[in-house]
Amino acid sequence: MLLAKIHVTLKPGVLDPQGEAVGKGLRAMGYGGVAAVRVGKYLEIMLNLDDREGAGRQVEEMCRRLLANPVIEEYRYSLEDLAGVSTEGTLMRDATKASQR
Amino acid sequence: MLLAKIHVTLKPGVLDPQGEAVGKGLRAMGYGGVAAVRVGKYLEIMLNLDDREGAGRQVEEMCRRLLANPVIEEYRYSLEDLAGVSTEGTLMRDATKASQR
Amino acid sequence: MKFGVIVFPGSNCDQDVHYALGSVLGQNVDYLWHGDTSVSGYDCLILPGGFSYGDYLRAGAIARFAPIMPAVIDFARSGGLVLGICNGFQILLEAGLLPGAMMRNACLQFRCQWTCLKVDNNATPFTNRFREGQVVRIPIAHGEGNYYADAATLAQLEANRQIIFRYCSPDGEVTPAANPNGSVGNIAGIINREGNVLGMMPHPERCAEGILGGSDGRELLASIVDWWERGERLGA
Amino acid sequence: MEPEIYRRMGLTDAEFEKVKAILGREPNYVELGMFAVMWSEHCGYKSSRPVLKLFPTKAPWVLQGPGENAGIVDIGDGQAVVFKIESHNHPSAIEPFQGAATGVGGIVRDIFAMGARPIAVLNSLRFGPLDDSRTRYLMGGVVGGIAFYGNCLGLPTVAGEVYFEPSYACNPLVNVMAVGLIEQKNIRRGTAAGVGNAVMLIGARTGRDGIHGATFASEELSEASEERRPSVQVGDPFREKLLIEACLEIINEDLIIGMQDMGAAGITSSSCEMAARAGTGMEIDIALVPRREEGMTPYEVMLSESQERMLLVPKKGAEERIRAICRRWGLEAVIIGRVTGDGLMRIMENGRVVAEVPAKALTDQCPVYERERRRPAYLDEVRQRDLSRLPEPEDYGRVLLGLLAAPNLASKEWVYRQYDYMVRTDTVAGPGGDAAILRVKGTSKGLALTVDGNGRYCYLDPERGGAIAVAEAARNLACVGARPLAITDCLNFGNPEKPEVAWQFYQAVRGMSRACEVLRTPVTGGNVSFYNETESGAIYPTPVVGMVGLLPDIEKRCGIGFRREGDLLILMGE
Ligand SMILES: Nc1ncnc2c1ncn2[C@@H]1O[C@H](COP(=O)(O)OP(=O)(O)O)[C@@H](O)[C@H]1O
Repeated sequence: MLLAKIHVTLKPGVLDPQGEAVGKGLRAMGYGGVAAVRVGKYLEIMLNLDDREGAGRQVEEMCRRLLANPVIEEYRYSLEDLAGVSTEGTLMRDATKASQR
Repeated sequence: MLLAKIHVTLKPGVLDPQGEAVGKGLRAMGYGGVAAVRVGKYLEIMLNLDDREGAGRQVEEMCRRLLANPVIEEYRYSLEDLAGVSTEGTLMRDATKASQR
Repeated sequence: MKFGVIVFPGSNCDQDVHYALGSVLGQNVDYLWHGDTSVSGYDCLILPGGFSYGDYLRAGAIARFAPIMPAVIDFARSGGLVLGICNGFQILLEAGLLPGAMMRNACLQFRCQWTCLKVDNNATPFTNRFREGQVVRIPIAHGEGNYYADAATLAQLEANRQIIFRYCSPDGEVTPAANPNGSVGNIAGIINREGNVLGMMPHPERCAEGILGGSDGRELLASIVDWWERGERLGA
Repeated sequence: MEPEIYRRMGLTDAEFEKVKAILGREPNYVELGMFAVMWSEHCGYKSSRPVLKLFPTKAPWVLQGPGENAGIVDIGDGQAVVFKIESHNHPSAIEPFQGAATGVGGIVRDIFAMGARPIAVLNSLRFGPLDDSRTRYLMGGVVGGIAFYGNCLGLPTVAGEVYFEPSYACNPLVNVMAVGLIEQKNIRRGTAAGVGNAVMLIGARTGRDGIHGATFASEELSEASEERRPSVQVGDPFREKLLIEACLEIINEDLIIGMQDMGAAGITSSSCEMAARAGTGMEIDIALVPRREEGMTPYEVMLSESQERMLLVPKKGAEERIRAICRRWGLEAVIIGRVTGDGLMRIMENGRVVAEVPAKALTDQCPVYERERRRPAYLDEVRQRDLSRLPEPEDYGRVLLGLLAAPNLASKEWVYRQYDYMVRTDTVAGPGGDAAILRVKGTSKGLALTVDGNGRYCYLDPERGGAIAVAEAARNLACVGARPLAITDCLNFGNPEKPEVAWQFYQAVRGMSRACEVLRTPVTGGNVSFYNETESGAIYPTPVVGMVGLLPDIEKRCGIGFRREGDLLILMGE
């Protein structure tokens, strides 16, 4: 089992109406420090595959063909073994605090 | 300048029709190894703040109040200094390949 | 009686509700601006349909923080009548005036169509012109009307008779086939525990005149007026 | 200047020489960019202009014919209907969702630029066969994009059509029509009159969106256009909704002289067209234009196609009030220049002149081409087919079922249930009938709307096919009980530099014109989309007709479907 974590974001320079609205909303709520917001997608795909190499190629292809729209979006992904290792540590290493509620 | 990277995902028990549709689509495209897909949101917020502690508290609050709906969603975030350090390395360390196109 | 229709940036059924209340029912009705902070002088507030703040992020999420919302919340908490239609319903959920949350339609597409609704509870300010169990026809138009609440919340809604409308077949069967958006329990509308805040996805203002294909919506709006005129104010 | 430079922008050697002759010098890069977009087929109509002259454009009830943001017809009681159709084929081929969405945004801006409240949207779509997964992707994206934008604006999408034919497989057609309602006293035109008046930009900030989108729409789609992908813009219907409300408030308070939306070629086209119509000039300082991105050059600012922006010329002293209205709606409004009397477009950056060209040179002096026309050879072949030789079906029941299941005939509910067709509570008859009917609140009137075209007929006989498109639209209106008033048209064709395509175009316009004469439905405006072809060939010649009709008494409307048992059935016509 492998877990692919995929981030799909708008290319730099492409208008992000969602991000602008959220930014405006946050500032109106009193968070004056908010300089800019960009909103993207985050996907997790559980793969019934063991071969990391092959899985990487497949995920790359999925991103290009379906998950991201190469005209306006770009993507990046990571692959993790799901052998019981919690992966949060890696992603969250810089966090002052990671919270789930 | 600080950069908050925020992941908003559906709570485990909550049905994710979009994830299911993406999974179906991927399998129909020939990716038989796709076992499950979950779709969430990924936000980047640029903060005109230097105090990490305070910024962390603010981001936590933004998540709780606006960015995630606690009935169906959960969130996690990380904070990074934007002092020129490329943060990709951290996020991408497990990637077999990171691609932008 | 005096109605106030709240205009958020991106509301687009505000004029429709205003027309239905003002021109069709002949009631006193004003627009209220999202940037204002008072709702005093009104007997019933309507949060209309539309795409407040573009529905970016989540439907209703940003509108819930509009300057007028604290006054709306106070008004509701003190027993004032509040009707949230479509986007208005979503805002009421986000604001915590009603329990649960709205998700994207299970079909992942926007749906505009007439729906049949079963009136589960007619003992409310909004449905007293209907019979209990009556099937009414009111159209929907939304992309995020898939109502969700956890099991405990649902049980409470059931126990307190807070579920007001369910999508049903023309002969009143509550079936999966009659559910246009995947909503749990086919829920189309719920009321708060106190019975003064109703949220519904279907649009009564779109069927307030026969020329538009039906007038069940008029009955809903007229229920509010009847109830008010009978003086049945909550706690009064 | 290296020929490479202007050729890459789409100008021919002769056109470049003409620019030099007009200016009496070599243009600089910014000026060249301005000429290139304004003289593109998309903005300049250089292959179509002589042919479009065939269209009848006048009738007593036509208040505004071609040449403005949109056409206008009188519907009595001091009211008028404003309408226009436009294509967004090329952007939609590359990014179906955003391409179609911004198509809605653009045509709706044309409506409120005239001062009208937009009240409805119609759409006409063409795709390849549905069994192809790429087609399904394109169709899902296009329909989703129209729904996303139109629904968010609160405009009902009340009618349309969809056809599937192999010729559209690589080049889908996305034509969107918008309709508005106006009090005649509120009609505004896109003119920049009054020397010394301010020029204001309101709405979205300017980014590097779609630079050269106009020239891009004027070329065939090819592998190379994949490389130009960033020229597809992202639409923000929320902002456009605010823009509509703000602009209508500005109109109602009578604060402006003229207004125009910024579509293809952005600030360049809106400013020079407004100046040219008024016979004035304009001085603009692009340093005053609010930006979304840093480091934009004058060239980029002038050619950006960022959406959801309007250019307006306020009445003297109204600037502050306009700013206040925009602020209330959460929109930016800035003065970026002034109207001048010298007929020149003078573009500056922080006071330094970066371009100076006559406004009319960009608009009226665009070169015009009488394209060579040749009757296509395929016509002889297709006309030789003897339909009487087709074998008699063995099982008519099976044939009927086959027909009912054919995507071109089957119900289009899959499409229109994604469109909010009831918002505004005026839709008395929505999609599903022959034409949509909208009531006009406060009157007994009804408006009937339809959009029709048939590329296959035009392929077989462009002249007759063009006439049929107009006639079908008129019949659809007559069927609901309305009198047809006027049309707007979207002419979707291949590469006009090919004589066969030029012939098809000419013939189709002739046929449409004749039908318009006979039916007394003049053309009030429209759009030409050429270069709808790919390596695998051109699309069917596809003129699409949007028609508006009036029911004096909406109670006398007629629906489809049988009402009562025992009613008579009558077949009319030959
Ligand atoms: N893209 C569309 N958007 C909205 N309505 C549509 C669309 N395509 C078809 N319709 C509606 O479906 C109905 C049938 O369309 P069509 O098959 O073109 O009708 P006909 O050929 O009988 O005029 C019409 O009412 C039309 O308005």
